[in-house]
Amino acid sequence: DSLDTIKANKKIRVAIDLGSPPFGMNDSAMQPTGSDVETAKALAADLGYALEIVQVTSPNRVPFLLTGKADMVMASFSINEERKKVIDFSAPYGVIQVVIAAPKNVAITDLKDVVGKRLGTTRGSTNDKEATTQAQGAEMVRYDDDATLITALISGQVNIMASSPQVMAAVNARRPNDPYEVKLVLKTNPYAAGFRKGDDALRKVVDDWIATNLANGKLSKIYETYNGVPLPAEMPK
Amino acid sequence: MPGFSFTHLEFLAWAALWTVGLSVIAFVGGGLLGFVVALARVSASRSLRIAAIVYIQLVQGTPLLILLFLIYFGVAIAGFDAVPAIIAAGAGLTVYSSGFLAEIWRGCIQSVPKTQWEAAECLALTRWQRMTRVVLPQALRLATAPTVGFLVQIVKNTSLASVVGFIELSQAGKLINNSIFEPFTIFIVVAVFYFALCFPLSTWSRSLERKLNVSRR
Amino acid sequence: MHAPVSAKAVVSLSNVHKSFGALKVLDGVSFDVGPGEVTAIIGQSGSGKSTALRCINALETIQEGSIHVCGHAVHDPALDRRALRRDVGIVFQSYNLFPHLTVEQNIMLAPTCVKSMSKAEARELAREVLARVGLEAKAEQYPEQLSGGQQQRVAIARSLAMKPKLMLFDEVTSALDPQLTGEVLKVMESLAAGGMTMILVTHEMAFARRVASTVIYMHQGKVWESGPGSMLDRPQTEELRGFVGSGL
Amino acid sequence: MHAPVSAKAVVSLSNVHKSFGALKVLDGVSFDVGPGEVTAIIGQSGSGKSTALRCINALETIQEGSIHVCGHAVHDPALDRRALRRDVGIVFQSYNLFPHLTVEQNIMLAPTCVKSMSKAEARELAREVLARVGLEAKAEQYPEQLSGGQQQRVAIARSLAMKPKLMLFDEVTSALDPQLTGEVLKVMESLAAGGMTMILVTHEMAFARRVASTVIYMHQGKVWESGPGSMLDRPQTEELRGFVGSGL
Amino acid sequence: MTYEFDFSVLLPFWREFATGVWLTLQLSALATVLGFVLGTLCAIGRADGSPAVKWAVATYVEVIRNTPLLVQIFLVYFGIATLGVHVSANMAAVIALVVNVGAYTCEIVRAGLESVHKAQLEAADCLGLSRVQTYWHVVLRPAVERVYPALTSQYVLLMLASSITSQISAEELTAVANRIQSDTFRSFETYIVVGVLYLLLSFVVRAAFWGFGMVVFVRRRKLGTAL
Ligand SMILES: Nc1ncnc2c1ncn2[C@@H]1O[C@H](COP(=O)(O)OP(=O)(O)OP(=O)(O)O)[C@@H](O)[C@H]1O
Ligand SMILES: Nc1ncnc2c1ncn2[C@@H]1O[C@H](COP(=O)(O)OP(=O)(O)OP(=O)(O)O)[C@@H](O)[C@H]1O
Ligand SMILES: [Mg+2]
Ligand SMILES: [Mg+2]
Repeated sequence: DSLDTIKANKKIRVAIDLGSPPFGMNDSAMQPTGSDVETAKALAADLGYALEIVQVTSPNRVPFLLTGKADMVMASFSINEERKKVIDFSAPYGVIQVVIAAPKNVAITDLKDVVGKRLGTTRGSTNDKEATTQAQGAEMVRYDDDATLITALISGQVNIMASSPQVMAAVNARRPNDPYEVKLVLKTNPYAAGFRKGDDALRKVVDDWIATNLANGKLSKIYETYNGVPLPAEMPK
Repeated sequence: MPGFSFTHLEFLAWAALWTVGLSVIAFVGGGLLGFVVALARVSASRSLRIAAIVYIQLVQGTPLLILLFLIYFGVAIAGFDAVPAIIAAGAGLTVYSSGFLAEIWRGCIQSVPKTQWEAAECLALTRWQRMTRVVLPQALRLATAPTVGFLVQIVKNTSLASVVGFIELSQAGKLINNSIFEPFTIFIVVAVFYFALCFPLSTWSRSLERKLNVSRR
Repeated sequence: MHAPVSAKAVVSLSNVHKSFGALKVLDGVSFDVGPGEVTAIIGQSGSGKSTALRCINALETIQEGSIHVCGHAVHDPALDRRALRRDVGIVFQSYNLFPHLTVEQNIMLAPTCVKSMSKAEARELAREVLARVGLEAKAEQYPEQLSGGQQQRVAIARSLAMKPKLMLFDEVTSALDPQLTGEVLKVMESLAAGGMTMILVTHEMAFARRVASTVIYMHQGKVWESGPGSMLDRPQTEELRGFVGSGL
Repeated sequence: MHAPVSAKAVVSLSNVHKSFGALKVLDGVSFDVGPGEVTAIIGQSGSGKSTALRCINALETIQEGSIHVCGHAVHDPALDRRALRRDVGIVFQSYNLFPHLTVEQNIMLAPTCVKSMSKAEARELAREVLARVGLEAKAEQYPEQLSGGQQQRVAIARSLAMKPKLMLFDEVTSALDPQLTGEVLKVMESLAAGGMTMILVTHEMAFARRVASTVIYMHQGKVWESGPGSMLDRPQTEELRGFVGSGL
Repeated sequence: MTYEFDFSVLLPFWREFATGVWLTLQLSALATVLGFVLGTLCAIGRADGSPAVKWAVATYVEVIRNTPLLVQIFLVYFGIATLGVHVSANMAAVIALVVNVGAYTCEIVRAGLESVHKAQLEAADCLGLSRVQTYWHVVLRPAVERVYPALTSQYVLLMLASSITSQISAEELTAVANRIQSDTFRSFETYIVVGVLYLLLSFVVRAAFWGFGMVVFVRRRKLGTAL
C-alpha cells in the first residue's frame, strides 16, 4: 500500500501540473508555485513527510499516477463518473467555475448568443466538457494547455473563452485596455486529489486532512491567495 | 508580471543540457542498435531480413511521442516500476533512432556496388571479411553525411521526452511561458538555442557531403 | 562432338545448362582447358560468354551438367567456394578495385586475409606482382588516381597475388581506348608466355588469334564452333562467318 | 596552310583557340567542311577532338578565332544558340537518351517543344526517322530495354528528327561491341550516301577510310595532318605513323 | 503493477477518432502537395537561380531545418494573428507544415536534380530545348523518380509530425486522443489505439505514394522496376 511506502520513505510524491496557472505554475525564479503546490506543501508538512513534486503535464498526469511514479495527483482534477472508474478521488478541496467570458463589446446574455461563435478552451478540461455539452452549436477552439489558450486570447486568435475566472484574470493582466468579463457561469465544479484505485488508507488520511483544513479555513486561505476569492462556504457535490 | 529575465535564460540553458544529454544517449544507443538492425537487414538469412524490415517499419510508422509513452509506462505496467525516466527516455529515443539509422545505413551498404561484393568473393574472402574489409569501409564514407544530418533530427525530437517528465528545452520554454506569457520572446529564444545546437551539425554534415562528393569524382 | 574429359584438364565443362528464369543462357555447354592452355571465348553480346565464366567461378549456380575446375566439383552444392577461389583468379571488365584502399593494399588484402600472410610478406608479394604488370611506381596511389589501363593491370596483379592456377578474364579491355588496351594485352601475353592457364572472353579478334591456343565461338548459349586461332580465318558456320565479318 | 574560307562551306573554323584554365586544348585549329562532305577527325585521347566538336555546337566558348556553322557566327557572344541547334544535330558516345521517355517520346520531344509540331505529326516523323535507322519496331520501348547499338541508333534518329543541316558524331561506336558497331556504322554510311554533311570523331580507322571524304588527324590541339582517307596509308608525319600503327 | 486494460470504453468515441484521422489526412495531404511545389521551386532556385535567390533559399532551408516545428507553428499562428490577420487553426497548421516540409523537400529534390547527369542537360540543349522545357521534360521527372523513396519517407514523417498542430487547436488525431483520454482517463488504451491508427495511416501514406509513383513513373510500371 502506498501509505506504507510513504511512511517508510518519509516522503510523499505528489504529481502537479505546472502548466495550469494559478493552480500550478512557476514563479519568476522558476520555482513551483500556485494553489495546488501550496496545498501539497501544507499537506506534506502537516503529515510530517518531505514533499516531492512530480512535474506532470495534462496528457501524462494519469499515467504517472497509475504506474506508481507518483503517490497522488493534485492537478485541479474535476470529479466525474467516467474518471471514477479509473482512479479514486479524495473529498474536494477546491472549486473551479466554468464561465464564458468575452470583452465588453461582445454581447452575450444567453447560451443562444454563442451559437456559431468561436469559443476558446483548454482541450480535455472540464471547461471543454461543460461548454461542449451546454453551448451546443458553438465552434470549440481547443488548445493544449491554459498557457496557449491565454496566448490565443491575448493575441486575438479567439475572443470568447470557455474557461475559469482564473484564466480570465491572467488574460486581463496582459490586456488592461479591453478586459474580458464574465458573461455566463456554466457550472461550479469541485476538484479533488486523485489516487490509484484501492489506495484507501492514503485517501483516508488525505480526506481527513482536507476536512480539518476546510473547517479551519486554511484551504480557503490558500485558495484566496491565488484566485482572489475565498472558497464557498459549502462545497458543491 | 515580471518579464523575461536572466533567470529564465539560465533555466533554458540547464534544460538545453538535458537536450544535449538525451541526444547523446539516443545517438549512441540508436547507433549501436541501428548498426545491428542494418546488418540484419542485409543479412543472408531471409527471416532476419524480414524481422529487420518489420522492426524498421514499425518504428518509422509510430510517432515518437507514442513510442516514448508506451515504453515508459508500458515497462511500468509490465512490472518494472522502478525504471528511471532517463532510462526509459533513452530507450525510447534509442529505438526511434535505431529505426532510422538502420535504414540510412542499409541504403549506404547496398549502394556499394554489387561488383565489389563479387570481387571480394572471388578473392576468397569470407562473408565477414567482405563486409568488414571491403563493404563497410566504403559504406562508412557514404554514411557520414546523412548520419550527421539525422543527428539534427534527434536533437529536435528530444523535445518529446517531456511526455515522460523531462524538462528539456521545449518543455522549459513552455513552463516559462506559463509563468510570464510572452510566447514570442520565449519561443524565439528557444528557437535560437536549438539553432545554436543544430546549425553546426548541419553545416558539418553538408561539408562532409561536399568532401565525399568531390573524392568520388 | 565433345571429347571425353581429359584427366589432366584444369577446367572441364560438360553439358552445362543455366537459365535465368525463363531465359536459357547456357544450353549444354561442354569444353576442356588443359594446363597452360589459353582459351579465348568469342561471340555476340548475350550469347552467354560472361555467364560461362561466372559459372566456372561459382558466381552462378548451374541447373544441369558438371563443371570441374582444378579438382573442385563446382556443380556440387557442397562445394568449398573459398578453396575454389584460392585456385581461380578472375578479372572483370569494370576492374572492381576497392576504391578505399591503395593499389598495394588492394593486392595485399586477400593474401593477408585468406592465406594469413604477414604484412611484410604480403607487401613484398605486392611489389613483385606489380612489377610483373609494370606498375611498381603506383603502389601508394589510390585506384581513382590511375588511368583505366593501369587500373585494369592492378586488377590483374591483385588476382596474380593469390597465385591462382587458372585466370579468367572477362572483356578486360573493352572499357579501354586502343592505346590502353595495348598495355593490358601486353600483360596478358606475358602471362600466357609464362605458362598460365587462362580463359578469356574478348572482342579483340586479333589478340585472340595471336595468343589463344583454342578459340571457342559461342552462339545462343551453345559452343557453336571451336578450334585453334586459325579457325577464324576459315569459319565453318554461317554464324561465325557473319560474326567475324561484321567487324570492319 | 589553311585554305581561305569557302563561301559555301557549311562549317568553317579559323584559327580557333580554346583553353581550360591553363590547359591549352585547341591551339589554332582551322578547317572547312563543304556541303555533303564527310569529315573524320582522328587522334589520340586528349588531343582535343571532342572539344573541337563541342565548340562547333557552341557547347564550349572559344577564346580566339572564328567558327561559322550554317551561316551562324558561333564565336559571336550574341549567337542565337537555339537557332544554331535547329541546324546542327550531335550524337555522343554515351547516347544520352532520356531514360524516362520511350523511344518515340525521346524523338518527339524536340519537334513538339522546339518546332511546335503537333503530337500526331511528330509521331509520324518519329516513325519515319526510326525506319531510317531500322528500329520501327522499338518505338514503344524504353531506352534501357535496348542494346547499346540500338540506343545509339535511337540517338541518331532523335537528332535526325530535327532535320539538321549538319550532323556531329563523337565516338558514337566506342562503347559498342563489334557487331553493334556494325549496325551503327551502317546507319551513318547511309546518311553519308544520302548527302548529309557530317563530322565524326572516331577510332574506327577502317570506317574513316571508307566513308570520309576528308580525314583530319589532330595532335596536341592542332590539325597535324589532313587529306583524303587514303592519307592514312601514307602518313606524312611521325606522329600519325605512330598512331595508325598502334592499333593491333 | 497490475492494470486492467479496457478498450471498450473507447468504443463510443469511434466517430471522434474517425474525424481526427480524417483531419490528419487532410492536413498532411494539403501540406504534401503544397510543400512539394514550394520545395521543388526552391530546389530549382537553388540550383539555377541568381546569387540572391540562392542565398535566400539557403537561409530559408537552414533556419527551418535547425529549429523545431513546434516553434515554427507557434510563430506562424500567433505571428499572423498579431499582424491583425485571422486565419483558422487549420490554415495556420497547413502554412506551418508547408513551410517546414518545403525546406526538407528542397534538400531532397536538390539531390535529385544533381543526380541528373550533366550530359542529359547537354543533350536537351543540343536539341534546342529552352531552359524551362529542359526542366519540365528532361530533368524533373527523373530527378524526382530517383529521390522518390526519400520523399515518401519525408512525407510520412510530415504526417506523423502533423500531430503537433494540436497545440494550436487543430482537431487532428492527437488532439482527439488527448481529449478522449482526459475525458476517460484511459490514457494507455487511448495511446495504444492512436499508435495503431498512426501506423495504419503511415501505411496508407506509403501506399498512396506508391500508387502515385506507379501512375507518374510510367517506365517503372512498364518495366516492373521497384520504386
Ligand atoms: N543475373 C541475371 N539475371 C537475368 N538475366 C541475366 C543475368 N545475367 C545475364 N543475364 C542474361 O543472360 C544472357 C547472357 O548474358 P551474358 O552476360 O553471359 O552474355 P555475354 O555473352 O557476356 O554478352 P556481352 O558480350 O554483352 O557481355 C543475356 O541475355 C543477359 O541478359
Ligand atoms: N570541361 C573541361 N575542363 C577541363 N579540362 C577539360 C575539359 N574538357 C576536356 N578537358 C581536357 O581537354 C583535353 C582534350 O579533351 P578532349 O575531350 O577534347 O579530348 P579527345 O581528343 O576527345 O580525347 P578522347 O579520345 O579521350 O575523347 C583533355 O586533356 C581533357 O582532360
Ligand atoms: Mg559479358
Ligand atoms: Mg573525346
